[in-house]
Order: sequence, then C-alpha cells, then structure tokens
Amino acid sequence: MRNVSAHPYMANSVPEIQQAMLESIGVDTVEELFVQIPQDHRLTRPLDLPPALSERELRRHVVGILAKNSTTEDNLSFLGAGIWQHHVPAAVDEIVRRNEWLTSIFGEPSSDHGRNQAWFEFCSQLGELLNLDLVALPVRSWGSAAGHAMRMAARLTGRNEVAIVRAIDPQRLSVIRNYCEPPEMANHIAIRLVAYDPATGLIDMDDLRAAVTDRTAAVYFEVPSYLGVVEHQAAEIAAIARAAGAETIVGVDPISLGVLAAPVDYGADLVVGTIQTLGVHLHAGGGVGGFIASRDEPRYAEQYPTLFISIAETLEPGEHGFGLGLFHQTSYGLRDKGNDWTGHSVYMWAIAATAYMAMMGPQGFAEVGKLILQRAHHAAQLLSGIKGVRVTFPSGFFKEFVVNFDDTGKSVADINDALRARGIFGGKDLSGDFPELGQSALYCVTEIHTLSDIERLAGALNEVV
Amino acid sequence: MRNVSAHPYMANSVPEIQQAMLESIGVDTVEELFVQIPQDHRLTRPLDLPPALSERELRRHVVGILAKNSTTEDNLSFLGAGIWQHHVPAAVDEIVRRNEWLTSIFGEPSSDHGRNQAWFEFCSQLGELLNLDLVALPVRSWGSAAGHAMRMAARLTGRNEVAIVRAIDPQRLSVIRNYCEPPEMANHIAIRLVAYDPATGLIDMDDLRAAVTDRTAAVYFEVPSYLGVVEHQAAEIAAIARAAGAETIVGVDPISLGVLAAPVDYGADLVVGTIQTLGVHLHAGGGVGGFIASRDEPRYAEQYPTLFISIAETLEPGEHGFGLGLFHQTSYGLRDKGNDWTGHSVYMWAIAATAYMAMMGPQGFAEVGKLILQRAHHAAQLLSGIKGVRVTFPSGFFKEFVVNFDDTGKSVADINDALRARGIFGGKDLSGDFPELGQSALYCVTEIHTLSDIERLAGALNEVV
Amino acid sequence: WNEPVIHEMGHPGRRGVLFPQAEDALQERIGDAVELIPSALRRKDKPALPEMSEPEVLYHYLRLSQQTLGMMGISLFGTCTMKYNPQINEALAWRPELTELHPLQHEDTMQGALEIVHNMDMILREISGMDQFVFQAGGGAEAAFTSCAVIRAYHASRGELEQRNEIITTIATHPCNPSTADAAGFKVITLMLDENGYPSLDSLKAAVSDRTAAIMVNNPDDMGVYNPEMKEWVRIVHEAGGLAFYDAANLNGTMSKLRAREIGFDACMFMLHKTFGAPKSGVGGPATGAYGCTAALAPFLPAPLVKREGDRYRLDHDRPQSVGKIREFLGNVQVVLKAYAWARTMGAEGIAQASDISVLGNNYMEKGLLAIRGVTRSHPDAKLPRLEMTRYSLETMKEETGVNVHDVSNRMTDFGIDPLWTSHEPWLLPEPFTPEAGEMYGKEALDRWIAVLARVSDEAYSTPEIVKNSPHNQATHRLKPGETDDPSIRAMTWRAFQKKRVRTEGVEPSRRTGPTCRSA
Amino acid sequence: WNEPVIHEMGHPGRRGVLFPQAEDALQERIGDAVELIPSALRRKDKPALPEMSEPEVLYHYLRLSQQTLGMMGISLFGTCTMKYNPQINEALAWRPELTELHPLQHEDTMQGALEIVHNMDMILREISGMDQFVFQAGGGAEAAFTSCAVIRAYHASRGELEQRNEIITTIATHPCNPSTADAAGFKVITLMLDENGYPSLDSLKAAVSDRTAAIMVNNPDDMGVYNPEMKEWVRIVHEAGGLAFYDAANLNGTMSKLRAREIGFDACMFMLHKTFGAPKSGVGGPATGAYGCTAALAPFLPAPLVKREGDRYRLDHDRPQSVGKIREFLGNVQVVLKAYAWARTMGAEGIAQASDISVLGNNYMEKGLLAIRGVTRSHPDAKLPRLEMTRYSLETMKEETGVNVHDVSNRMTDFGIDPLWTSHEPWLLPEPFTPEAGEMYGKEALDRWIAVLARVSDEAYSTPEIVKNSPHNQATHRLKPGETDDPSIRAMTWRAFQKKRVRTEGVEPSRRTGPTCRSA
Repeated sequence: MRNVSAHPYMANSVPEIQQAMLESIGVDTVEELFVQIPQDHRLTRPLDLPPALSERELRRHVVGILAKNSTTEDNLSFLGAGIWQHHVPAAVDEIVRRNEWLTSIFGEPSSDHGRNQAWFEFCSQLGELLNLDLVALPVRSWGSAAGHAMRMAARLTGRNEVAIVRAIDPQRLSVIRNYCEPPEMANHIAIRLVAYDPATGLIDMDDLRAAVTDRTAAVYFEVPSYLGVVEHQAAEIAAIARAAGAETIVGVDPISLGVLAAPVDYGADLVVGTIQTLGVHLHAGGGVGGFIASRDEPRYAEQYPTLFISIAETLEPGEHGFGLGLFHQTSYGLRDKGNDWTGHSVYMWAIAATAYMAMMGPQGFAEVGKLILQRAHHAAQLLSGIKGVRVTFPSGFFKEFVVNFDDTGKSVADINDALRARGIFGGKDLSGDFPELGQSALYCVTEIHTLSDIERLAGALNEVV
Repeated sequence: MRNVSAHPYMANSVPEIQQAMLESIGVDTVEELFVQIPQDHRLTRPLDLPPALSERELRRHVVGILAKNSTTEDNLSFLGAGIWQHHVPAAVDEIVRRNEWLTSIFGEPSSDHGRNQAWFEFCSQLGELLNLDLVALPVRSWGSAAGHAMRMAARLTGRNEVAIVRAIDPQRLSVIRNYCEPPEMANHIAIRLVAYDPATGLIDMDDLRAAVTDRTAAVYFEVPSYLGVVEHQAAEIAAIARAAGAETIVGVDPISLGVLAAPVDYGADLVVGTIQTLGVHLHAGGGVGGFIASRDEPRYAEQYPTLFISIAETLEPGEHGFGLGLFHQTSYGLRDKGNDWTGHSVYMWAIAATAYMAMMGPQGFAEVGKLILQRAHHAAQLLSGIKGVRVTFPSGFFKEFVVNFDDTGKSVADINDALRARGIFGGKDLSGDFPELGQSALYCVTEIHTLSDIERLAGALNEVV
Repeated sequence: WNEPVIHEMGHPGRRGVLFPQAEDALQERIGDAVELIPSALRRKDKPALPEMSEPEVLYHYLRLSQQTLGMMGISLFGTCTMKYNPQINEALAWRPELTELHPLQHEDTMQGALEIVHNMDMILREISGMDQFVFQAGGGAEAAFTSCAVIRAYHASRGELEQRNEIITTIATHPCNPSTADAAGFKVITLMLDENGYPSLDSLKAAVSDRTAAIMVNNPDDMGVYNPEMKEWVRIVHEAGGLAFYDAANLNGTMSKLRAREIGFDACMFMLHKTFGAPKSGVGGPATGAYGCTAALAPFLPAPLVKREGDRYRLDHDRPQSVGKIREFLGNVQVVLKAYAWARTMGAEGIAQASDISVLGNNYMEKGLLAIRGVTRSHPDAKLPRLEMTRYSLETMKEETGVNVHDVSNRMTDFGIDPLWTSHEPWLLPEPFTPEAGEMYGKEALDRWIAVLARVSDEAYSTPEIVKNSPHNQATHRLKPGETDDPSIRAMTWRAFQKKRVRTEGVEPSRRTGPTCRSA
Repeated sequence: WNEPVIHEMGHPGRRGVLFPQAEDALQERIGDAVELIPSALRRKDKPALPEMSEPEVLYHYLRLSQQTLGMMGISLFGTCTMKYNPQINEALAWRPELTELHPLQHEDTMQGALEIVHNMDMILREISGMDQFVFQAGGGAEAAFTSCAVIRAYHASRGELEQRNEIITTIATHPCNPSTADAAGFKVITLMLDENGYPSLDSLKAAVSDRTAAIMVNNPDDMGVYNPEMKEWVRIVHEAGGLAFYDAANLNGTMSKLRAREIGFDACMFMLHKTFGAPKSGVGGPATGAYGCTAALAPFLPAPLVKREGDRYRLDHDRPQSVGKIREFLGNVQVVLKAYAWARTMGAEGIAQASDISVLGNNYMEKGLLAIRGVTRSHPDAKLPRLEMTRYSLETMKEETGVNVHDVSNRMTDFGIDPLWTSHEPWLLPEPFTPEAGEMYGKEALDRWIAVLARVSDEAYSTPEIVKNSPHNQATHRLKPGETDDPSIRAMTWRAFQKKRVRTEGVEPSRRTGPTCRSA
C-alpha cells in the first residue's frame, strides 16, 4: 500500500483537507494538538504491526486462515453443551445484518424507533414463550444472566447463600462463582451445590431440603438440565424454596418452550436462559446470549441490572413509541450505586431472536420441540443398542443425553478422535468435569439431525468402539 | 413436510382465509374460477416433482451440491476470455444485495427515486470513463451490445454489411451472427471478417481496406482485442470507416480506461463493452453484462433499443428526479415497430458497477490499470522463459496474452489437466477456435495475481511441460 | 429529496479502494506501466469520477436504496407476478462456490453448477412437457429471441426460411414477442381481440398461410383472459407448416393445471425471475428466460447443453445444427439456482396451490375493485372469471373527475402501495390498470390495496387536486412532463446535464419522507 | 409511525418456517413426542406469538430497520468513537467457516479461529505493551469486570484481598469501572475533577492507602481531557501495593502515541467494537472487551488462552490460578475477526493517522461550535486542546431560550444528524453534549454537523417552539415524559401493555418520513 494514498476508511486522510482544518484552528501541525500528553508518556517509535493490507489482500489472507477451520457444516456434529446447532432461517440473517441497526447507537426514541420497536418485540415475544410480563434486553450469556439473577435474589432477600444444582455446565458455574464474589469479600454469596440422583439425573430432593435454609437467597435449577434431563420435580423444588423464603430461579432453553411448560407455571420467580437457540449461529461461541425475566412487579423490576424497552405514548395523540425504561437504576444512571452493571451486550441477537420467534409462531415452536424430542430419543435408542454403549439417563430428556462408554474400554477422547476421522464430531467429553459419570459424553441431537445422520453416527460408533 | 401446514411463502395458504375469500366472491371452490380453461387443455394428474423441502433440508441439499464445485477462490485461476476475475469490494456486494431494489419493479419516478438515481449515476460514471454523454442502461452482454450496435449502424446507414475483426471471442461472434439474421432474411447483415497480422495480433490494415466498401454499415474492433492486444492502429481504422461512410464501433473493457484512451478520442462513434469487470463476480458466467454508448446526438439516441434514465426537474421548484427517457421508441412503446427489443437485462449489475466506479475514482482506475499491465507483462516474461513456451504477441497487451506450447509437444488440454492437479486453472484453450495459433492458450492476469501467484504458475508450468 | 448526485460528492484525493503496489521485484523487471501501452492508446485525461471514501459511497447507496419503494409496502404489478424472493435462495446463490466459479473451468470442477442446471431442466420438463430446456437467455425477451432463432433454424433446415417469413401474434401478447420476431427478420402479424377478450379463430385462419413461420402467444394474456381455443390454434398452425411458441410469462394462473406440450406447442418459455421466485430487480435482472422445446426442435437449441451421464454432468458443445449463442456462456446460473431452490421449496403441491391462490386472489380483488366508483373492467361482456389478473379501466373516473390513472398511481404510493401496472402499449382500454394478486400477499394486504384505491377514488370525486398533485410523501415529486425526452433538455448522464443546465443547492433540513419508510 | 407491533400482525394458521416431519421409521419407533415429556412438565397453553408468513416477518423488520437513523446520516456519538464498520469485515465474519464453528470442537478443526485470536492478541500486545490478551469479555463493562476479578485473584493470592477492598476511580471515568468494582465486592472511591479538568494529585494521595486494591481510570477521560500526571498516579498506587487498570475506551485520541505499559499500568482494556472498527449495533453488541495485562497478572486471566506452538495453535486450559470464566467459551470470536481485519487494513500508519485525524477533527469542530450562540465548553480555563472529544454545555441557551439539550438533539435529527451524546451520569456540566469527530467522516460532514447546530441555535433564539416540539420529520414524536418508568404505565412487553392499556388504529395514509430517508 503506498503511503501517499488516502485511506478508504478515513475521508480526511487527504493532506489538503487536513491542512485546511489546521489553518482553520490556527495551528501548524497536528502534533501541536497533543500538547496535553507529556513527552515522557509518549511512545518514541512507530508501532511495529504487520504491513497494512488492501481489501483484496485482506480477503485472501483471512479466507486462507479460515480455510483451516473444519466446521459443523462440513462435518456431522453432535456437540451442544452450552451452544447448540439449530436451523437459522436465512431471513433472520438478512434482518440481523442490516447496516442500519448494525451501525446505530443510542439516540432518541424517535430516531431509533425501528430498532427500539424490534427490541420491544423481542422482549414481548420472549414474554409469550415464558408467560411473563417483564422481560429485559438480553445480557451477555446464560451464565451472566444466572449470576445477575442470584445477585438480584440476594438483594431481594437480604441473604447470602444460593443452592445450585450440581448438574450444571461447569463453564456457567464458573461464571456464576465470579458473580458471587470470593469468600474474602463482604458480600460474598456462598454456593451450595445440590447433588443429582445418579440413576435419573434429577435433583436429589433430600439433598435439596438439607441445602435450603433461612440463609438461602435462591434455589437455581435448569430445565432441561446440563445433562439433558427434564426436571419434573420442578414444582416441588419451587415449593421448597418458597417455603424457605427463597427465590426460585429457573434456567431454560427457550426453544423447548413449545412443548415444555413455562417455568412460571411451576413456580419460578426469576427465569433466565440462553437466546442463542432463537436464531443465532454458533460463531465459534460468539453466538451466546442470555436473558432475565420475571413477573411484572416493582419488587423485581427494581433489581434488574439490565436495560428495558417500554412502549409509551408519544406527544402525538394516538401514536406510540418505544424508549428505555428504568434507565436511572442502571450503572449508566447511578454508577456504582446502580444495580450491578450494564454495558455492551448482545442486542443484535435480540434482533435475530425476535425475527426468529415471529417466523416460528406457536406452531413452529410446538413442531420443533416435538421433532427434537423424537430425534434425540431415537438417537439415544439407537446408540443404546451398540455393544458397550449405555445411555446413562435414558428417559425424560429433551435434546441432550449422556452416553457412557465405560464398557467399551475406550476413552471418550479416543472415540471422538476416531469419529472425527470419519467426519463426525462426537459429544462433549464429560469425563473431566463429571468423573462420577465415567467415560461419558454429552450428545446433542436437534431438529437438524435426520434419520440418516443418526444412523450414520450409530454406524460409525459401531465401528470405532 | 406435512400437507396441513400453510406454506411460509404464501400468506393465504391457510384454508380459513381461502374460505373467507371464496365466500366473498360467492363461489364454492377455487376450481370454479378456472372455468375459462377447457377440460381438454388440462393436465389430468398432479405434477411429478421431487418432494418439497423445508428450508433446512434445502440448504443442506444445495450446499451439498455446490460443494462439488471447485472455484477460482480455492484454486489459482488464469481464465478470462469473456469474463474476468477482478477484485469486487465487499461494499459493492452489500449495496447490490439490498432487498429494496432487489424486489423493486418499475413504478413512478417518485417511488423508484433511489434506484433510478443509482442507475443514472451508473450511466453518468460510465460516461466519464468513456468521455461520452449518452449512455444507456445496460444490455445483457457484450455480445448483445455489439449485436445491437451493428443493427443500429445498419439502420443509421441503410447498409447491410459489417466488417468485424477476426480476433474476436467466438462466443461473442456467434451472438452477433444471431443478431445479424441468416442470409435468407430480407434484412440480413453480412459479416466480413478482417484478418489479423500473425506477427502482432493487430488488424491487417490491407485486409481492412479491402473489406470496407460503400456497403459497409460499420467497422467493429476491440481494445484490447480477444487475444489481448491493444489495437494501436485504432485511429487509422476509424478514419478508414469514416471515409467509407461507415460507423466505427469499438468494444472495450472499461477497467482498462484508467490507462487506455477512451474510444471516442480515437474516432469511435458507438462504444460497447462489458460491465462485468466493474464490480461483478463471475457467477459461473452469470456475471456478464454489456453497455452501449455514443455521443449525445438525436441521430444516435433515436436508434437505441435500450432504456435510458434522464435527470429531470420535478414539479417542485429546485428539485430533480429521474425518469425513463425515450421510452416510446422501445419495443415496450412500439412493439415490433420499436428499435429491436428490450426486456429484463442486468440492471442489478448497473447498481454494482456504479458503486464500484464511485469507490474506484480516477485514481483507482489509473492504479488498477497500471498494476494489471505490470502483472500481466511480468507473467508473460516469466512464462516466455520456460523451455518450449512462447508468448505469441509479446508486447502491447493489457491483461490477456496468448501462450503457445507447440514446442513442448504437449497439448493445451494435457497441460491444463496437469496444472489443475496442482490447483491451477490454466488459460483458455484456443486450439479449437484459432487453429492457426497452434496449441495456444489465452492467459489472463489481473490485479489479483500477486508476484508469488505468477511465480507459482511458472514453477508449475516448468514441471508439467 | 436531498441526496446529491454522486458527482457532487467527494473531495480530490479521497480513495474508496486501494490496490497494493506492485512488488519490488516485479517493478524492477517491468518498469513503468505506462510504457507498456502503445503511445497512441494512452489515456491523456483523467476521468471525472467522484473521489470518495468507502463509507461515503456505501451510505450514499444505502440511502438511495431506502428511497426505493419496491416491496417494502405492497406491490401487485400485473404480468410481473410479484413473488416472495426467498432469502435462503439469495444466501445460497451468493456463496463463493458459485460467485467465484468461472464458466470456462473444466467440467470436473463445476459439477455442482451443472447439476443445478440439469435438475432445473428436469423440473421444467415436467411442468411443461417439453423435452429439453436451455437457460442461456438473460430474460424473457431474450428467450423470445431464442425462440425466433430456433424457428429460423428449423425452417432453414427444411429450406423454407425464405418463404416462411411471417410470425403471428396477438395484441394482448407481451411486446417482446412481436419485437423479437421483427428483429429476427420476420414480418409480424398481430391479431386483435374480439368481444370475448381474445382473437377469433377466424382471424387466425385468415392470417395463417404457407408464409407462416410460427405463432408466438401468451395464454392467459396480459389482461388475464384465457383463450379456450388455443388447442385449435396450434392445430391450424401446425397444419400450415408453422411452429407454435408459448410465452408462459403468465404461468401463475395455470401452472400445474395445464402444460404447453398437451396443448400442442413446440416450444415455451418460463421466466425464472418472476414465476419461479427469483428477484426481478427493478424489471432489471439478471434474469433468466428458460426456453424449452420438443425433441424435434432440440437440435437447433443454443449450445452448450448440460447432459447427465451417470452421476456426472457434462457440457455438450457438439451440436452441429445449433443456432450457436444467444448470449455468452451458460446463462445466469445463479438465477437458475434461485429458481431451483424455489421449486424445491414449493414442491408440486405448493406450485399448484400458488396457482389457486393467485386466481382466487385476483377474483377476490375484482369484487372489491369493481365496487369502487369510477372503476370498470375490460370486456365487460366476457363474464367468465379471469385468471391471475384482470385489466381494469379508470375511464369513468377520468371523465367524471379529470383524475387519470397516473394520478391515482402516484397518490397510492403515498399509502405505501407500489405503483400499479397499467398496460403494455397499445392501451387497448383507456386509463388501464392491471393488478396481480399473486400468492405472496395475505388477504389483509389485498384488502388494503382495495381500501387505498377506494380512498383515492373518494378523493378524486371530492378533492381531486390532492390526487392530481400527488405524491405528497415520496422522495420526490412528479417530473415535469416531457423533460426526459426533449433533446434539448433530456440528460442521460451527468456530463450531458452539466452541459444542458445549471443547478444550485443549499443546506436545508431534510424535506420529506423517503417512500420506503411507511408500512403496508 | 404506522408500522404495527408484530403481535398485531398475522393470521392464525400462517407459518414462517416449516420443519420436516420425522421420518416414518423414526415415528414408528418413537411414537408420540409429547409422551416423551414427563407429564408435569408438558406445556398446556399455546404461546401467544404472531402467526406470519416469512415475507411478512421479513418486510416488517426491513421497514423497522429503515426507521433507525444510525449512521445513515451523520453520527458523532462521544465516547463511542463512531467508526466505519467495513463491509469486508462483515462479509468475512459471516462466512460459514466461522458461523458454523462450534467452540467445543477439537483444536485441530479450529486452527483458523485460533490463529485469528492469536494474531489479534499479538497486535494488541504491540499497541499496549502488555504481555497477554484475553477476549472472553463480551464488551467493555465485562472487561472491567474481568479486571476486577483479576485484581481480586491477585490480592487473594497474596492474602491481602480482605484488606485491599477499595478501588479508586474518577468521576469522568466511564461508569462501568465503578459499577463493576462495586459488583465485584469493592468499595469505590471516586475522585472529583479540579479546574484543570482532572483530579488533583493530592486528591489521589488522600485516597490511596493500604486498603487500595487498584485504580481504574480512563485517560483521556469522557470529556476529552488527558491527565498529564498519570504516570505519577500509577507510581503512587504501585507504591501503596495497588494495581493500575487503564480503561482505554477513548483510545482514539492516543493510539500509537502512547502505551499503557510505558505509563506503568498493569492491565488495560480495548473495545474492539468501537476503537477497532467492529460495529456497535446500537450500543448492543455482540462486542468484545479485550483485556490485556502484564506477565505478572497473566496467571490470573480467565481460561482458556490461545497459545501458539510452532505452526499450531492450542487452547491452554491448565491455568490453576485462573479466575475461571467471565463468560462462556472464547468470547465473540467473530468480533475479534472484524477487529483483526480492521487492524490489518489500517496498519501502524493508518492507526496513527486515525488518531491524528480524530484529534484534528475534534479541535476543528471546537472552533466552529464555540462560535455558536449558547454553546460553552467545560473547564473553560483549561486551555490546552482536548483530544478526540470535547464536552460542551448548552446552559446558556437553556437559560436564554428555555431550549434544552434534548430539544436540540431531537431537532438535529430532523436534519439527519444522529442524536448527540450528552454525558454519563452525573451531569457534571448542565445541558452537556459531547461530539466526537472520529476519523471516518469528512470535513463536509463535520461542517454540516456544526451548521445544523448553528441553525438549531438560531431557531432556539428566534422560534424556540420549533425546537421544543421537534422532531418533525422522524418516524415518531417524542415520548410522553415518565411513561417508560411509571409502574402503572410502563410496559416492557406487549403482554404487559395489553393489561395496562388499550389502543386503536385505523387505515390512514402513511404520515411521515422515517428518519433514515434523508441525506448527510
């Protein structure tokens, strides 16, 4: 790239323009404008960065690097465990990629009208899936949502303990631990893990009862759980929490809500979960996003750390617009006195999710839920039939299930290597995080897996175990 | 796909809606609305088509098929010969893919304002490259443009012969022949091919003088020619045509016009060419498009078969809009009495081209032209150094050049097979269309080919010849 | 409107795209690039293009795109069959596996593209009954021209081309048919309509002779009328030694109901960019006119054809009787892909239903539209239901209020209704308009279209100046009449405009809405 | 505004996306899907979602996108550094090689993604002088939280965490710093500014003690003021045993001019979604807060880290002192890719020039803005040039005309100017606004911004009601004050709205322009 050229991203990178601006200000050089910065703060050499590339060179460079990836499109993947493959309609991609909102910033309700309405529709549609009236703009991940919800519960109850299911994504738990502060801190929230029944994967109710006390701010569990199981003791768990004066926080994957009950209907107070399954690609993990929702009561509303979008009348009779609600209680409004903090989140995925939910409609969610159930259960049955392979919790799961290979004498790592050589990505290896499950893997089967995909997996496993 | 579902592309594919509409009309069944069509016209069975696919199935099906392609992105290609690889800025793709104009139709100047302005800017910017004031909306290909231009010349002169260079793309010549009508037709335009000098690839001026008579409606040549050569006798050719009362039609590749003279400046009356090189991808050949331009004289304007967009004042003082110009003289306006015919063309590529030209600016065209010249000539020099390989016309070319392999004893087909096994697409095989050139191939080198690409080609050729 | 013309934007020295400098080694060997050009052909002047940064160009065109109404509201453009252009099809067609494919690559490296073309060929064969399709034509008119070329080659092969120099069409057939026939060298005989809305059998018989090369007809025609005597027409033409070409531009009303082959046609044409869901792009394309014919005509088709051999696809170039090329390369393969994707998503049942819904929608609208003051229908005595569109007239409104169809069209855009289609020339009916409901829009949208026309009719009869001075909410107002044609004023380029006129601009607040900012 | 809320659209039975039926063999083996769900957990009701066709949904959101001003006009939003979001970066980031990559895939299958992350790490190391970056944080605030977590882990590792429970910041530092410090369990001490526009060294000295865990500061701050004593600040904090974190949100004014490391900071944070050209998406993300630190702090970083070993990249999970996860997986890798692409396109020289142009643009604007009636500057006695932005006040205008900064902001949108940024809480200055010129916009755009404000000032002094009643050309008017907060009225979902109020709608012509239909 020649130095004399103006840069395509910088309209004022033309020397004559800069000269005119300098003359207008009345200084000779740009350097004079930096007198604020003492010389001993300065870097005394140019940055040593790789050479600048033209767009063509950049494209070729990056495409060349990306070609080293081998993806779930080229391979048959059964990975889930926190981010899942579902069909993303092309119209969703078209909508979310529109330059208008890609390049927007917070303006006025009148100038941001379209984007604000789209965000409001995200909250509104998610509210229908959840049967809840208060839904916030998304947070950065399910873990982040769960962490914030536990802090909300601690503030709501003035207590400093939470009971959390043991069968939880270790990454999510790690995020939660960071939200709960280390024991050295004054406001540390202690985490009490609640065991699961090794036979069913469901919560050990005795352990739960022991864990929930008058120090418990919240009980947190998930439907389906990390190990895939649909926790059908949900109402009882919520009742135990309520009896102890604790909040019930439930984590859900909303793509299940066409067939699974909405958490509020079995007693949840706060509901959190992912929005990735609502029309967002994997993006190497960059597709994650979370939500927090509750009943529309001031007690809850006042504790949210998030932004809200409220519909409101405008000054023109009969007209409505959309604006930020309860902004003052955020960290933008109150700095360290606000609720936790807010900031850049994943609001583009709210656009994707609202388009997705609108395309799905009630029937779409019902159908996708049923199809996932059928395909996942069929896969589990087929794999169970392979010598040495066992499905640990063979019933009552949604789209993920634990497959145990102990009787094959092979490790999950070895099996997955062999599958990968056949163009298949096996399930997430659980042996490190859940040693009690032995050599097990978490398999994810969704609506995108056809019968022949499942048979291909079974065939390949038959060969490699 | 279940039959009971409404189809996502058809809002009224809901039985209740159809019933309401039938009731409104006062008929019982949709079938009653087809009484116009006699039973003996009817197909008596359902169509036998492959099963309908959901979007997910479709994506997987088509991606699976497309994966069988191996492209110029995965390989190093030196193919040109009518459609060329140049850098297409990503912003051009973003602009051309906007749903707004993708889905537009001809409306009113007020409702089509943005698209009409974009089209006007296409014509205007191309006019600057060509130094011509009259530029039409594009036609479907260079060959189509040339064919129309010859028919225009025949009407303008009342003559029925054209002199065309022999060194022309055989596909383009075939298109032109179809435009010139077979000898049996009353208005047949006879084609007289003009030989090229075997030493230089330039037009054989003696043969040209013999070919141009008082029956000649037009002389047609190209800069650069199909064989890559920059015809520097251009002014003399135009003078010969003019002296004979014939029109001079020049075909150009506009990406060369930052460094090559505009045809009007060496005597062209009508200028045609491709618009594909102005920001359009290959699209397996679907990227082609053509243009026709001339001086802004009624004599020419009245012969165009194309649509025009004119800037015009609106009824609001000081305001301008854009509308179709000279519409009445087209086949839309006069059916068979109009000039040739018009219809769907490649107007989306006009959007791409206008964005491309605006991003390029004068300096971009100058630089890309120079870079192409340097890279192509370097490639020619390097290939010339390979034993048995000869560049047939070693000087005065732009981006394409003829490489002869006679002395290697190998055919172009064999060499290209060997190159392809090394991830290289060799030049277009000329041996069938131009037997006089022996085992030759037309190599295309543009700004996208780096020094190392060229060296890789030379290295591979060294191995395979 | 205050988006400047791009020539008014930018600043000298700005760049929108950069190129790498030639590598040093290359520079050294090659030297100054300009020296490589014969001196007579070097460009001396600098083209007067704008000089702009990339975002300046990008946002200029994004703003212009927003000032294009298109389907942002409701668009029922007759004969163009406004269909949903599925986003999945765009996403697939723009994958690098297709955009970066060179048509001259070795067949082995383009099996995917060839398979798509072949698959679409097979689908169209089933829909039409024809034996072979070719996709070279970049639109419907070019497919009509292909038809003319094939007709020429067929008669030439029999030594009859000089004699058979007439092509017969009807006045309600799309103008591309007579115009391509004329450009192909034929004399054109145009049959007029009788009171049933189609030409009488007698008029055809009077026109047919041993000079007849072919008929080229739409059916239904551009007024929505189906000619029930078409089978007899084809028989008569065949008997006289002519060929019969079916322009299936208006297929939406008949697809899956009948096939060109059974009616007797020798060839037909489908528009993949309208009937098969690929975008029209401002009646602009890239588009595809898929031309199909019987085995008897297949030898004359443009080359190459895609042929399947086992699991492999190849390009058949060895076709000695071929008319050669109508357009370079294989046609707009990306459009073929979009059409294929559409056909696969619809399936046989979806295609049949689309036809039903289109015809139902048109007849539903007819009831609402004829209830509006000032609206009448073509051929009022032809009582049978029209198929997928109906030709109406505002003659009464014009007579009673002075408001014409363009006034109404402009006013309707103020309500987010994309302009209605009037008619192709000649306007057989005064003040015509021809909405086509299609299968994409819901009943609410059709109802809104009717409601808006009803409201505009009310305005025409109560406050006609509102309609005559419309539009009021678009990016610009109407153009001064005649400006785009008058040789002393018209300016097809900025260069020409600069020479012919001068203009001034100032910093003013944005005056009014773009057309695209309103709802359906 | 008349685009309905999506719940008002559609019709029962319509579908936007279909799923294949389970294959017969599968159906037979599995049976009814609902039986697979424990009965207590089966959903009984049907969620009240709209039922719409695909195009209905698509065009609804396309219309809404058009009603979003964003960068369609001119957007100079202070502290957000509005940069061009290059289209090539979007095109690359949306390739299936990245969108379809699962983060738990085997390292061998994601070498490309890891290489991008590593390459960006290396670039940021050079720009900051730090030793290791991590990209887990999904935005700047989360990077600040990462910083707090690392600060906790560092002091905990030394047994000092209980004691060191205070974090010091300044009032002009972005609120994410005090708020994450508070949420992480620290007490927050906020230093106020003196007449130079930054806190005095004495105020820092008074705040530092053996309870100090760290300082967290911007520099320049959100008012464009650079604190020239920062090196001394860091020295003082280090001496007291605390750490120093540099929030480089406002890097545009200093990039390539100075590095956090040389000033002495232990850690810093870059916003890849603003400084490095990735889109902000309505202050919405996905975004990336790249957190970097010295080798001394690196053991505490969130895991995993991307490590290069020869030509191979691997994920290092084995980090026993790590704080664990701040957010699941590796962060927004697609944003890292966009930032990497931006950095590679700019190069060292481009980055340096961007900083120059930003500071030049801000000072150029200052001259024009201060010439406008009613506009004053913060800290009028601090005469040194501000860096990439300046904080202004309309206090005078408010006093003299009653027009406040929100009135002005709304009115400016009528001219295509995206609303100005005022300030973070607390509003240290009355009626503040803070434009940031950045490097993307040309001089003409800056001139227009100034000219529009000048015109609005004229209006404020001549016809203030025009400003107070603005906007006049947007998709909607201003909201009634308080409606979005009042518990009895606010409605964050359609469900809540339905319960709290009732509304009516009718068929009316589209009333007014969307905000996006006007030019710069």
